Amino acid sequence: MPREAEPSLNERAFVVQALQEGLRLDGRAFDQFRGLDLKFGDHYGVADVTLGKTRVLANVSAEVTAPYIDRPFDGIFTITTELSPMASPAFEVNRPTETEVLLSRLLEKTVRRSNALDTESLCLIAGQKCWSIRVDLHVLSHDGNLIDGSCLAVVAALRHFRRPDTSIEGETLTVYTPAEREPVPLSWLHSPFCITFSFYGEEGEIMLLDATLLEEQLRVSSCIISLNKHGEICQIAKLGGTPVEAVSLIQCASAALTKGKELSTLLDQKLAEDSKRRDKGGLLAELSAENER
Amino acid sequence: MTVTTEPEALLSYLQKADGSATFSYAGYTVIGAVNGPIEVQRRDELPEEAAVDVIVRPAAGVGGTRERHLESLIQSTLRQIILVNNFPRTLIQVVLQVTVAPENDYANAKVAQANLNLPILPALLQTAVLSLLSAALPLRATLASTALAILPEHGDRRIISSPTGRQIEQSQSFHVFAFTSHDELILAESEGSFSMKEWDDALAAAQGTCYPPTTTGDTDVLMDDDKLVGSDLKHFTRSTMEQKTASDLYWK
Amino acid sequence: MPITILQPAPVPVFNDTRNDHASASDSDSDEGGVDLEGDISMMRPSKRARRTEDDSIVTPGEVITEDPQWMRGHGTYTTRQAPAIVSSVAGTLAKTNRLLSVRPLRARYTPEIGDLVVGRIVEVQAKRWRVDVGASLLAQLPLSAINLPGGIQRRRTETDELQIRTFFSEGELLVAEVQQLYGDGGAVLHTRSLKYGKLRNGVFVAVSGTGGGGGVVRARRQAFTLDLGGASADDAEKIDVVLGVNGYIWISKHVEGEGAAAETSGPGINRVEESVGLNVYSSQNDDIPMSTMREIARVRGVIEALVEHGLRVDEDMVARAYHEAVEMARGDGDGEDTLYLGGERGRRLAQALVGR
Amino acid sequence: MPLDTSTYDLALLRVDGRRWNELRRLDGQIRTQAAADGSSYLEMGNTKVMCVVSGPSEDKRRGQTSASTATGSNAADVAVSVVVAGFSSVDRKKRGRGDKRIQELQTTISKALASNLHTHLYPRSTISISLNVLSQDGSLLAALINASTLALIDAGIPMTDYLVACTAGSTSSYAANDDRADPLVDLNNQEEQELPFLTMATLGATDKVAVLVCESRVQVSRLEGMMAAAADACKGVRDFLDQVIREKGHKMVTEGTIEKGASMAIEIDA
Amino acid sequence: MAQQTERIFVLPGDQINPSVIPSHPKRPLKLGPGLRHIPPSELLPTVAGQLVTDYKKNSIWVEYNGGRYIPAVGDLVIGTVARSVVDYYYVTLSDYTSNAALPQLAFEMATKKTRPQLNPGALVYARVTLANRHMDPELECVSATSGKAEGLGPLNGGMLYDISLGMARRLLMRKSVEEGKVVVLEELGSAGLAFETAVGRNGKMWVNSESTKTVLLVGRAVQETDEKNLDAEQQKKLVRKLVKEMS
Repeated sequence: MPREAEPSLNERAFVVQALQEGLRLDGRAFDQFRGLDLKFGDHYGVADVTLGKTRVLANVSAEVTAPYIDRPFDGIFTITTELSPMASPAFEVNRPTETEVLLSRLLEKTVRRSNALDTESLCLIAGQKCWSIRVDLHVLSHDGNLIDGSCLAVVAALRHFRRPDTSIEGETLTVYTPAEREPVPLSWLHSPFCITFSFYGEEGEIMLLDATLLEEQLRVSSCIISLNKHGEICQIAKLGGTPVEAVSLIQCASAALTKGKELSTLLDQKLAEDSKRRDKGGLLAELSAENER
Repeated sequence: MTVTTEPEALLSYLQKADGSATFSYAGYTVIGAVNGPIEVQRRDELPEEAAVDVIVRPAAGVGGTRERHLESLIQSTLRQIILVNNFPRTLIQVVLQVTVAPENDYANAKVAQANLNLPILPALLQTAVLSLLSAALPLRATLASTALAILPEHGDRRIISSPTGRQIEQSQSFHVFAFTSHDELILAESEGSFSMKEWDDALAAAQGTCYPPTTTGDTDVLMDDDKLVGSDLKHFTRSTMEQKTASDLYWK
Repeated sequence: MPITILQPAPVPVFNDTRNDHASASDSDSDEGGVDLEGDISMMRPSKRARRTEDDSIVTPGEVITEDPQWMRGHGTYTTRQAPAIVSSVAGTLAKTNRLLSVRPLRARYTPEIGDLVVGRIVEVQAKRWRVDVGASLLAQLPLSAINLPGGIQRRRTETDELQIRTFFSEGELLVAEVQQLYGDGGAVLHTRSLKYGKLRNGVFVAVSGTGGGGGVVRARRQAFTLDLGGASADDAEKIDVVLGVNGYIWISKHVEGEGAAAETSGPGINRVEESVGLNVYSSQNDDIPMSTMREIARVRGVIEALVEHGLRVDEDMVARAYHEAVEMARGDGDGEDTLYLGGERGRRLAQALVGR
Repeated sequence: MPLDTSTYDLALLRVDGRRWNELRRLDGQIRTQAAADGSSYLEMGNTKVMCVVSGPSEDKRRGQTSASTATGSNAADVAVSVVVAGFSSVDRKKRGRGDKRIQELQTTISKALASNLHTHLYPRSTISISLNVLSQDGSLLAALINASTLALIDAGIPMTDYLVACTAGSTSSYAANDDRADPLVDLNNQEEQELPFLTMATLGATDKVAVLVCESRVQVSRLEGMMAAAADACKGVRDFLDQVIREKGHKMVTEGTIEKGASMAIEIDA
Repeated sequence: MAQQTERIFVLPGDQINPSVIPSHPKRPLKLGPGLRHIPPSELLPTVAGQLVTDYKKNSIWVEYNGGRYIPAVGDLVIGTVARSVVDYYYVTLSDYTSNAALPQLAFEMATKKTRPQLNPGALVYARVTLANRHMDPELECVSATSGKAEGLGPLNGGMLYDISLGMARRLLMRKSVEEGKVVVLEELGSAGLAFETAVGRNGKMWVNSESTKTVLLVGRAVQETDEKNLDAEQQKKLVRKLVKEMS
């Protein structure tokens, strides 16, 4: 199996030395993100997040299916995060790596278990028909901080997504095509964001945000905090690594809140821009649809 | 819904891969990444040539048998143009990620597992070739590929190149061809019912789109002149690559 | 291996401290609306556990001394800010001049030069074998460190390299001495003496090695011949016992002029070494009489009983325990064929030994 | 909704009659398996786990494959496997090896222990830890970490300090923005279902946090209180584990299996 | 290189106009990278790039940037020691490729007893001595003819940066300022910074200096020049900007 070459001793020593002097390789401040860009696709439910050289794409799709027998009043909501060799040849198809398992668990806990999407609203006919919402996360390029980027992409794509409108008359369910009725957004309850902290030094006293791949390879420990702009923590994961003073973790939480609010504002703003752009396009699309008929 | 009729491409924009390309054409957008030659797993190792590994991933889901079929078609095609003998006991990995497939406003198909099928094959092939060029892997030649549908029309038949999803649904037969830059037919896949004559016509039409006979056999390498507007794929590939080379070698 | 889960014992002293704590906060809670953040401060200076005076056991994280005159040895580490020597294992303290070290209650075998070990070949490489000796790393046995058939003066040839498996192959057992240690703790073995070499005609037992916990201990003699003498009603047989320092034990039929006792009782060293025949590397057992097999099994049972009851395993102990076991078998009237020394019988055996 | 919060307000007693900072009954043993290098059995209330440590030993497979990955990580690997018995909980759900939740647990335990153990002393080797969950009643991750610590001490593998873990919850759920929310420690299954909680592992009695896992929604402001309660509970757990080890040590000294240790007392006085 | 005026762009498989192929009466034609010869006399490009000819040296090649490093004899490379076995170090030249072998005696003054002890993760500056499609590459850190290190050997301290293969080639040109149009290092030097660099053809650049800041600055200046395709003027501007930021 092809393997990632690990950083040399020189790089290890230098990066840590520079951090101790308060310097990062790319000249960023310790709590500064790389250039963050969020784009929406032409279709609904496609979000493309670029974070420095890291790039992830989330794609939402929906279909009508039967609900799980033990949850007749809930729709189905899944997030798939299969890392393809596109991000790194070290990822093999059908063989999840630790990175993949942790990423998928984090998204699961942050977005699904925190009830960001109201799954009850996806129910059409109890016990018989419901919507199945599926998010596919594609990692196109991996240069560190996959988690923060992926979480933003998933939340953005879900908020951008429109599912076909439906109506129920008696026992008959009608699903309208986009030409018949304008698709509707999902019932969204809150937007959680992941913020990853990387720790360096003997006692983890140095703390970085948005670490690059090299920085991630050299960190002694990390802590991922997911929260929404209301200050509700959805998940905390400091999964082992060098022990860190409890006080600094509490500081992380408040730093995460600040950052989460920033991301939240950014997302709202991008969504607003997109709907404005779409409004213009919407008229045109209707016209062209008319013509084709 | 607007369908891009003009092909568009972006090269080498995934910094972590050896070569990459995004290609949009006829409503499809595909991102390709190429890594190679890299270390190969023992079980896939070939003693005299590089193993070529093609992975096709749909926008939603991880794919099934249809994708595996497409992968095998692309794999056997690419093996013909890559100089695999240059890198024995290595691996050349081509990953093709579909990001946009044409949507049909008039049907609510089962979208969660969108079917990738023959119509996407030209876009996949084209992306793969651009990615390989971007990775500077030694090739025997480049290739171009196109799709055609034969539609019934007033008792007669009409050949449509790069048909829309709707047209494919109505068509009697559907064909995909790929040609190398040496004007050899390298891939032909057909579906539906058609006569030999129709197939010949389709082939000719495809050749016109990919490599117009006017320029084939042309020894002219200084094709800077834009007399022929880049409507055919050969010119498209050439001009895309030329731009990239120019910007890479800006210092020359 | 059976799992022993003992009856839960009543919660020890710990309970008291908890109660103190609970009652202390009780009064607080009753008043209601307590500021909890103030109650338990996160800023409290971290305090390491200090060792209590009369305690002979130290545990991980326990500060042994802050006196800078001591040097740290195995089982300890030093802290950065306040220079202190802290224990990293649970065990007993040992002082050698100014060196402080902690002997763990139990640990895997750590090789030392000169140790006699019993090992098992796990891998055969071009010019060496890799041997499991129960340490954290596999030990090496280079082809150049064994006696080749044909005497010590014989030169090692390429033919020997090609037929390396005729000397030792995977899964075979041997007794050897640790000749050299690498920086990472890996051991290099040698079998260049008639005491060492391939093992046959017997049975293998693994108990925990040196480091504590009732295993084999380093002693004057690790290999000895157990004289069954009059103990057994049958003919006076002898049994060879090799107690590898690493806790691997070999109990076998005694062969005159070969094996453990050969060194002292055998003929002149040179002559013997010249006489090394292919026989040394044979993997075929000799004929072993029924009675000898029975006694080998008994010795094995005795050793397991010693370990189970936390007693040390050395020559003296094994010999005493063996005779005790024979007596027990006779005394119980079950006849000498009773070899089983588990459960109640084992306990009796242990008590008999300790009580003496 | 929460059964216990209603009663809690009245008597300040939890569903099982404990006060907010009381641990459940702890029971621990080491050396439960003679064949293993180290082993332990731990009960935290009705959560019961068993741990077996083998190694550090050289993995033959590893010797070949990971020699080239050894860059910079010249230390022992810590491999953890967690098996949850089907009968350990009421729903008797069978969890496969590929279960991501279990894999996450394994990674967490392995990374937490690796930073505490002095793995650099054992280059090119592997320390394998097998954990079996026999019964689940909340605080599972905490129990697994505590059991591993016990078994590793039994195996005599050097470490910086005890790695001890405990859970802490908050009496009202995230929805009720109650300022008077009290923290609770060592939650049982019922409390875990009803209340927001976190699992925290600290290095011995210090406030250094090796593991902090929270999977429920809770206000940021609640975090500090919960962490403080957990840190205090961890100290209690450490005292208990230390007790278990010392008793075993005393027993061994009394039996004469090991030599009595030298005392520092005189030297310190002098 | 200077002889030609027109840019000739080629795609793999294109036919090359025979008039551009240099035909020196005496010297044999030298084929550079990106071309293959099909007997008897056909030349075909295998990559997309610019066809470059040098009439003086009677050579022809395709100039391109990108792709993965493929070892060629004589290349100077920077590698990371992956592991050591008896007599050899295995050295990683790029991610996901099989390792190159560096004999432990291929160092200056190395004998069985005095060979350098390199731990996994150590960096070495080496020359490729064997590059063959069927075998793993081999390296040396000493000149076989002079027995001297000539600047090769272990690299201590400093920082390793990834750069594009094209950039590495330009930095390694004998006249990197004139032909390669990279002035950034010279500019940094004249701005009063003291540092040393080593460039590997495999797209690696090692920078060392007394001051951490200087290393960071040099690394960023070169990487930015590479990524943003800066010309000489822009490079000077960049250096001025970075130096100002630092002080």
